[in-house]
Amino acid sequence: MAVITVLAVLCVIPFHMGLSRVDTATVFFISVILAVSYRLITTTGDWGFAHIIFQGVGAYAAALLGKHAGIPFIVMVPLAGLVTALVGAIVMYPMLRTKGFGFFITSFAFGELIRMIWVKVKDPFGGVGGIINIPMPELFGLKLFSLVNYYFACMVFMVVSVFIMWRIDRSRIANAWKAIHTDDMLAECMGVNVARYRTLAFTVGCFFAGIAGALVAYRLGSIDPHNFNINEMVYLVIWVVIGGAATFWGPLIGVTLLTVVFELSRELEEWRPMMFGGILIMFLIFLPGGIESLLPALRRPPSEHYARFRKWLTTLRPG
Amino acid sequence: MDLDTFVQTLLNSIQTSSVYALVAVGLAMAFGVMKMANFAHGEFYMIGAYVLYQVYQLWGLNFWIGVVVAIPVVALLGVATERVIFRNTGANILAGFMATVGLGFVLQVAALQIWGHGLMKRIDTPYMGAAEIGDAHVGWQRLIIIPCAIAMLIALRWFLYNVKLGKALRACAQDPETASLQGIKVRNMTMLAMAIAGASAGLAGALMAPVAAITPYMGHHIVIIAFIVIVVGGTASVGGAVVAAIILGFIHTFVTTLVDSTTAAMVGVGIMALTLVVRPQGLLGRETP
Amino acid sequence: MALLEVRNLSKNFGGLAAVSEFDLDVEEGEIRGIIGPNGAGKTTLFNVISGTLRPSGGSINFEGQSIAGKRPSAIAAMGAVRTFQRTALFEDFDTMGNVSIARHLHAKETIFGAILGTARKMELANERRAEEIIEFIGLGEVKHELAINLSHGHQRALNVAMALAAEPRLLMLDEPVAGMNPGETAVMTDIIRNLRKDWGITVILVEHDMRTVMDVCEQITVINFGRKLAEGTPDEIVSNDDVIEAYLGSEDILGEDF
Amino acid sequence: MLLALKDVWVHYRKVAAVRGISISVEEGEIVTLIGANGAGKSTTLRTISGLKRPSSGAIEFAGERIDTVAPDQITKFGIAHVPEGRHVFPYMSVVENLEIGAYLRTDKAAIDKGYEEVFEHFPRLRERRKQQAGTLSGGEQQMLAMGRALMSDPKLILMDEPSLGLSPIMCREIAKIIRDLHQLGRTIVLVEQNARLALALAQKGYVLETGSIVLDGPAQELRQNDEIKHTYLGIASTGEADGKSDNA
Repeated sequence: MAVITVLAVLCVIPFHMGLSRVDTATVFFISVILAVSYRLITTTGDWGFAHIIFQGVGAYAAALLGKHAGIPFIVMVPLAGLVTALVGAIVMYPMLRTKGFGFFITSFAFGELIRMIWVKVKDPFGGVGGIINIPMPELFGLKLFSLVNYYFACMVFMVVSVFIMWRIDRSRIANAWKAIHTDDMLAECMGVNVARYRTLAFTVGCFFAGIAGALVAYRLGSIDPHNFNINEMVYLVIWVVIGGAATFWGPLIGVTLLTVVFELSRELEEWRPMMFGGILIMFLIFLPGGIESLLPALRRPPSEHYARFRKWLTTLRPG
Repeated sequence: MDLDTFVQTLLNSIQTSSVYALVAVGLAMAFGVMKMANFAHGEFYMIGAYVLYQVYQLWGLNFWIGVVVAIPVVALLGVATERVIFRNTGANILAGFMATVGLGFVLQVAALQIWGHGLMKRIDTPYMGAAEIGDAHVGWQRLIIIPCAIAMLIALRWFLYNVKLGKALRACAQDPETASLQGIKVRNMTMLAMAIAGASAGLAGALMAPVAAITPYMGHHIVIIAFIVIVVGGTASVGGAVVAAIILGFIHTFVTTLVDSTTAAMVGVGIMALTLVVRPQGLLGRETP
Repeated sequence: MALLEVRNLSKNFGGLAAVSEFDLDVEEGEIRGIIGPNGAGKTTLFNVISGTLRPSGGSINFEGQSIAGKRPSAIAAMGAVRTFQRTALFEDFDTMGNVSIARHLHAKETIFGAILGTARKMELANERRAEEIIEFIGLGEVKHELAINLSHGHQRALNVAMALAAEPRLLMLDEPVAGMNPGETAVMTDIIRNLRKDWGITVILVEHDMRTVMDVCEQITVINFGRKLAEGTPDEIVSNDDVIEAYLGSEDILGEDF
Repeated sequence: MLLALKDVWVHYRKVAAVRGISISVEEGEIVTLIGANGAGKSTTLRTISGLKRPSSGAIEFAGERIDTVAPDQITKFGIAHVPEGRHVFPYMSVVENLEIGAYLRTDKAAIDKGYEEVFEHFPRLRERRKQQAGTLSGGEQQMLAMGRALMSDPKLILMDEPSLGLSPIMCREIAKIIRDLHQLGRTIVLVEQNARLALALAQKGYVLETGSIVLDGPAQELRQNDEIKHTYLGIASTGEADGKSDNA
């Protein structure tokens, strides 16, 4: 019910706001795909630092194939996902030997390697200048150059992607992923082929990152390696940390909230990184579970809150 | 490559290795003692450079006073980071790392607001002129860092092996629980490690200030190199970090000269990726400081 | 042919031989105890057989097929499933959830099946089986408790239930009664006996608690310094001088001048 | 009384590892805690030295409550802990390990006397004073761990499984040193799986089984007691066991 209401509102609003807002909302949809797919990988405990790079792989795939092979938009977006999934599976193979912080830093290394290939290999990636003149997307004769039209295209991709990931999150496969996160050795001894399932999660996550990448490429019309640098990755991490990664809804909360904060803080341009850095630190120290970890608290009766508050007060007294 | 270019590149390599060693050794200290992965280490380096800019360029004091002031200022920053961030993120390395990514942002904006933005800061070079060997020449200012780095590393080694406190620090890195049973306060040692990490990053930043482009984002590049160095050298090993710094400094400089800087960066990251996959404990294994 | 045949097995860590030249035959339907003093190599032996560690040498055959060096998940798929010494469970899931995850081997699902929801019928069958196992182990009352909130005895019982959910022919239990009080121990002892009686499962039991081992096992293998020290019925084992010395130590080593 | 545990309970999460044990140690004696592994012996020692907090009960040392003292404060009270598995600092030399043992002492002359005392007890360590501790043999590491404990000049030494993994000859050497320390007036709490060895050294013994004391008394008496054998081998009662072994 709530979902339908939200969708209805999303269908109406582009006609009632400025075009820059419509573009912001389009970016928001892409961010949602990115954040939810990142969290899908983290369900196995594999926190990587290269998801943005995989978004880039999708973007480059869409830009190159869209430009040179003339593949239409509707086919190209999922195809970019498949290309990214393939690259993800290849990169995951050596990374399987690492986990935890080792995985994190290894994924960063492999991500940087991919990024440097874009910089270094002028043909076909275009070097620092990237790829320009990505053909304008068209869908059933409808020009998606119009921001409102593109808004709806991205919304559809977002809704479908999120729905699919939600189905996966509620499946037995996702349970196996979560089991690997809690205790990979136990999962393995219960018959879960940990290597295969980690690769599966990584590949599926990369597939959706690739879709997000293709949507970005068509939106911008030109891409270069800077679109997928470490700062973008940090913002992605901030979304997921602040929303929380334990439930499906955490990253959605994070993206939504921070997009709003980001828009409201436009005038603070220069101070913005400090603000987000500060928020990240505060959350990691005081609310490591993210905002979603507060949700169960909302369901508690007020009396229990009072009791907890009393207990918390006693911890403040010295000795 | 003719002889002059070779000598020139050799000198550059030594200088680059010195910077890498100075910066990486601090990161390795912090990681070795309490598994604190500090991404803001590059910003420590940046703050060191700005402190020198303030003392030397703006206040007009002696260059070396600037260097001497930068060390304790950044060391204090290290201690504060331990107390505010790592103490609270505890055993979760990843959370500590991400929080220091946030800290990096905070420090960048702080530098921007304190020292203004726009163009990079120019500093009058205190030591003009260059050392000339054949056709090769390297500015004296660049060469200063070599003896300073060697002196700092010797001092650090002397501290770790000859001073009671330094030995306690090594004991903590090797077996914190048993160290606590001997009466060593592990928390204090963690703070000490972060202070040393800050001090060496601050020193490197101050020394490099006249030859580097001072911007709030100058630490970004250096921290990635420092992580490559400690991963290749073995994350818990200070000795390994020094060896890896020298190797990578040479590779980086030579590849940059022979090919270009992007390829050099690729080779560096490639070596790191290879190390992580093939030999996760690093070149020098599990040796601790 | 024995269900499990271990021949000349060895496992070295660096220069240290944790297990060497070890032979073991476990027949179908047996309850076999493996005991030994601290650091004798029991857990290493267990880890090598279950695939958690790779053997340095020797062979391990299960139902005539070699399992040496295979992944634990592959060994589990063949029907040899282990539990852990530590309490190992998926804390964020309830009792049913844990057992249901452990049904992994018997609930093949593809990613497309997950998206389309085609596995419903199979899941219903799985759920029934999970409930059966939970009732058998005596966890019916806490079916919907989060695993982390269960009592220690229930948590350990859940470990066994999870192993059972993989439908093993050989169940390897690593210290199932560790940390239990006498009441909980008695319940677990009964469960182990019934495993064979009702389900026909062969059991290997590594255990510190000698009372439990003496109580439920017909055959006991004693390991010390990585080698087989003795093998026999509980009566033979308790009267074996080597075993007594391995456990109680010896004051002879102190020599004359003491 | 130097050390007293009164009805101490210790939990690891939900599991009670120690269930209400009471122990008393007089000055100058060796007291041993024996029992099969998993009985709660090591946990007891770790609780005394502050590595683990008791969930209830009291620990008194020389009349003072120490059950909330942090492990890095415990040497100040005069308690030294030789951990199970020795835990020497592997990348430090023998001398450096000993120096860390005297970390909280400042009296240089007394420390030098400490080195002499340690080297007298363990001449092998003198020979290997410059060697990295990680490269020593198991027995030598055990000696070093004991020497390191002595360097803090403790009133009480807690020793956890000193014979673990050692050859009989090395066991004998370690045992002799424990006896020497006792003769020089040190108080020792000795945790051992090797019950016969421990009871030969100690004056008093406690037998632990799944976290509780099932038997205690003078070591001489415990040595004669067949119950110990039954505790270790899991036989329900004397008569039954004898009957069974006759049949076998």
